[in-house]
Amino acid sequence: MSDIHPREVLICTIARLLDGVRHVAVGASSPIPAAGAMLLRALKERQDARPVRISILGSLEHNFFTNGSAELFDCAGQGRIDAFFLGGGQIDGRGNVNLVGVGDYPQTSVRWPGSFGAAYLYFVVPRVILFREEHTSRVFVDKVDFISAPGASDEGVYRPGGPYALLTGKGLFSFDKSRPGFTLESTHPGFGLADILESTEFAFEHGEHPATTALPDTATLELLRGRVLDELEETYPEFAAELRRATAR
Amino acid sequence: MSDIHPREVLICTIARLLDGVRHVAVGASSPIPAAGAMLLRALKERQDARPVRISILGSLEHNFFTNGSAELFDCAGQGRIDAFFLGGGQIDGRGNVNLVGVGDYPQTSVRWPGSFGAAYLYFVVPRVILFREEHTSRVFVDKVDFISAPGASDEGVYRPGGPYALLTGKGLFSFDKSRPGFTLESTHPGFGLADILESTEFAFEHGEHPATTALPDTATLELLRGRVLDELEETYPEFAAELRRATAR
Amino acid sequence: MSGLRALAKHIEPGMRIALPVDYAGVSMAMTRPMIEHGAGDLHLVCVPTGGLQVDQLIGSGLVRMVETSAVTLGEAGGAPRFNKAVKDGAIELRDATCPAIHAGLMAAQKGSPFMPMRGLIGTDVLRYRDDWRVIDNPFEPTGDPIVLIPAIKPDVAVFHAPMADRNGNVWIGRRRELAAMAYASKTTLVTVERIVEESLLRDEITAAGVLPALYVSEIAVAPKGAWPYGLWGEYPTDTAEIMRYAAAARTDEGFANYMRRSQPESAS
Amino acid sequence: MSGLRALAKHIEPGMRIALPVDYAGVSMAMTRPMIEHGAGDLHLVCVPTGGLQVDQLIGSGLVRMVETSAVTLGEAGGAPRFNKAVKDGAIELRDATCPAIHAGLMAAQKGSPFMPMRGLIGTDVLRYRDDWRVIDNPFEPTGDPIVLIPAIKPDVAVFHAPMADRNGNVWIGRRRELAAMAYASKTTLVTVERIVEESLLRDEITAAGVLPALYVSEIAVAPKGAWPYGLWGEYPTDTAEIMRYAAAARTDEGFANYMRRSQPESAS
Repeated sequence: MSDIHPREVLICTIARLLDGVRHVAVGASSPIPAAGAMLLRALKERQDARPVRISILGSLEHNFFTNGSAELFDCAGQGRIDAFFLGGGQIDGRGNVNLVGVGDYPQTSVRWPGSFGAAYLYFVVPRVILFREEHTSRVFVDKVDFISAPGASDEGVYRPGGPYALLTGKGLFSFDKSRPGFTLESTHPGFGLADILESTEFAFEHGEHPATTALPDTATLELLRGRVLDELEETYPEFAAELRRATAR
Repeated sequence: MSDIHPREVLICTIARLLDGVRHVAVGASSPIPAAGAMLLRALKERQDARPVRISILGSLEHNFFTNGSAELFDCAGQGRIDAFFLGGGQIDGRGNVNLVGVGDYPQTSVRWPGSFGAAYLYFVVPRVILFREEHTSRVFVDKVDFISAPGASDEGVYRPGGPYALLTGKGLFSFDKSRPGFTLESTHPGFGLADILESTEFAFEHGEHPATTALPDTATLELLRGRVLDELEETYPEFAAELRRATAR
Repeated sequence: MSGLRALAKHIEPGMRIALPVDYAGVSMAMTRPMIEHGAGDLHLVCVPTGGLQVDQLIGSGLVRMVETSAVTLGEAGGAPRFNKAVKDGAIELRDATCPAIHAGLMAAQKGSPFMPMRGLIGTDVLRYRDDWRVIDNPFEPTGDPIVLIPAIKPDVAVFHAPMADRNGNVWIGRRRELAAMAYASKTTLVTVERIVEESLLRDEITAAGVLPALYVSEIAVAPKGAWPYGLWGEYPTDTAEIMRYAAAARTDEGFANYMRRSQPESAS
Repeated sequence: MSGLRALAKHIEPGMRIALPVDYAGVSMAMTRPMIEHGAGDLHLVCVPTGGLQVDQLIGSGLVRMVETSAVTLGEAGGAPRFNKAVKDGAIELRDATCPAIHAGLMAAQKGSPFMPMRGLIGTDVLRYRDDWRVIDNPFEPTGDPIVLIPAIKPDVAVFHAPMADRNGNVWIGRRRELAAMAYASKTTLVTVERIVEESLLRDEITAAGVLPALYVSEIAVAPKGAWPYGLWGEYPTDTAEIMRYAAAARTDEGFANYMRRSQPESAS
């Protein structure tokens, strides 16, 4: 088999972060989170463990919902969604996420699409995985310009959910809601602490020599390159084909 | 044609009370209100006037709803239902309706089914027609034992709807919400003011010589005995057959 | 797929059980298994009214509280065991009005603690509900009282539907109160007329009427499982049988005899 | 049945217009008739997000305010006319979050002045919405802040669906946000792929996916009426065309050229 592709590291890390969930929802245009969820489902099936349910928004094939676009939020409010993914144009060290824009609201100089469901789902889904492949100080800022959803809430605020981890193209962080803040858990192959410090504006905790992100074993990799990419193809044909090409060498 | 049947008077009176509505909802087991609504619809069709929509609860044929049993109430809340019918184990002179029971709640000595949707619909449907064929002082009491729904509300209470008329087997009353109270408008053939006074516990306004309830003309009666009974048969076969027998002599 | 007895085992003493209205798909097939299972002290939530099943569960002594907008046998008249239990003070009552039951379930569906509702002000329905609240609508500068209905979160919902597929998706058609019950409930037990082989979600036409497996805990097949109630598009109500019950259940002995003798057609 | 122009005439300057999300049935066929009709100063409500249609209406100068959870062209990137209008301060924004839009429509559906909603506390979404309120949940003895979303009552809802029958019933399948929009709106304008002869309510299987005629003001036939968006069960999204738009609409001239030249397939 060829070397492990950086995106395969991300997909396998996501599968690990999702371990134990019964139902994970994946937003539209999120091939890596979708692949991670599909990998976990395949692994659980192989172990004959409790099955994992995946809802992929905007996919007909993986759309279990029959009550319109409100159902995802209802379902989350009922506690039936264990994990979800959030990105962000900006993410700061308190876990605040900005999906709206750069500069002074409302007349932001850069405008992103908007907050979507983040201002709700971040509060009620227990295991929200922040995922952003681009790891630059433009994204990981000291303080977001607009809080689409806060990483932590004051005491007394209904908040069963929140950030669980932050996964980027360079490393993996855990979130401590008591501070609140991030701790660097590991760096991906090819990156070290210095790379992370340089490309992260916000402060975070870290050991002196952070571990390298765990890599998948051969069996897991085979599952990913076989069944999971086949499944993924349905919803993300271009992404699946590209990853196939990149790992076929 | 045979003489006008007392129930035909009721049906024709209901059609008259409904004049001008776009959408009337009829509860389950209410053949006379349903027939009145169907008669109005037929009359409007004959005049080429704006069509009348009828929703009959519990009927598959006349069920326009596709969102479960909540839809009727949503529809009323949206202002899309112009008229509805309410009965009552007890009805008092302030238009209060009791659908729960006789005696001290909760351990009532006589228990009726319950308030159904009355505690909502009476508030939001503009033209609620109180209809109870049995006209006795047992039904038309001075003060109901339990207010399932009040005839009038204090100022400041959201109350676009309320009672419009009270139709019984003996007469027709209008409702004045400023007092609040009923006024006898007419008595049906065979009944006079004395009959009404004797069988009504609550006080009501009335002229010295109340009119007789208007009777349908021949054309209306033909429409009722023909097309309307045909339509009614689908939902209320026994009622339709009985009325047909009674008017066929 | 499971058997009716396996379904009944989900019900524990003291639980809050949601049951649908007459015409929406009552799982009458589950009534006897529930009675035989014997978990009592139940808090029934009728969505939004109750009938034969509620009356039989009350008559069998399993019910502590009934939360409902009405209990009736329809054309067959009042519900005799319910009426007697009320008169005897044998059950607690939470008299409601249909849209308030729907509002409570909707609050649970939305993960909200309550839903506001118009109407109700000045009724004795509201007066006797100390679990409801009245606030002033904060969007109106002058006083505008409005009732808040707290979320109704049943432990178990039980209903009957025409069909389910092998993945556990249940076809409920336009009886969306069944979905509302399932969304709001921790556990949902469903009996169906039949299991179909093709996925009900695969075809958009059938998918429109599906309660997804995500909300369904267990399914059992029970042909004519709503009998003597009807099931839309399947079979009509057996009014004569309900009349027979109504007459029999007027007395304790008559009720006991009826429950001993009369069995659903499919089981006889 | 009516023509597209007749539908557009329902729209008057200053109205609040509800439009569905990309994948739920956008009536792209109505975009040009709306622009030609010219009623401006519109307040768009995206249910719950907007895309191509919203961008084109903004680009055509018809929009005063956008109430939305997002505006995006999906894979084709940001919505260029929207982004420019935001930068120029040419439109007012009511940034929301998806379930808040749904909550506002649900309040209108229920005839309630507001709906409560979890989340939102501490967000800038809430901070900039002075039309929302925060109260203490009256069911909790200790402080428990919760947001109330006021009813959203659009003047007009516009969407596209696969089919309607001669009675005006529209089949929306499981895209129930379309029903929510119609329930909440005074006027509902629908374009469909085709008219079917049999009643959609007659058969319980199709009835489950029907928006009843009661909520539908006018219907026009527009084959491929969602193009370049797709329509579930009918045709896929024409991503290349949306990409073409995204590239063209980066400049004022490019947008004007695109709108002049590019026409829906069915009209070309």
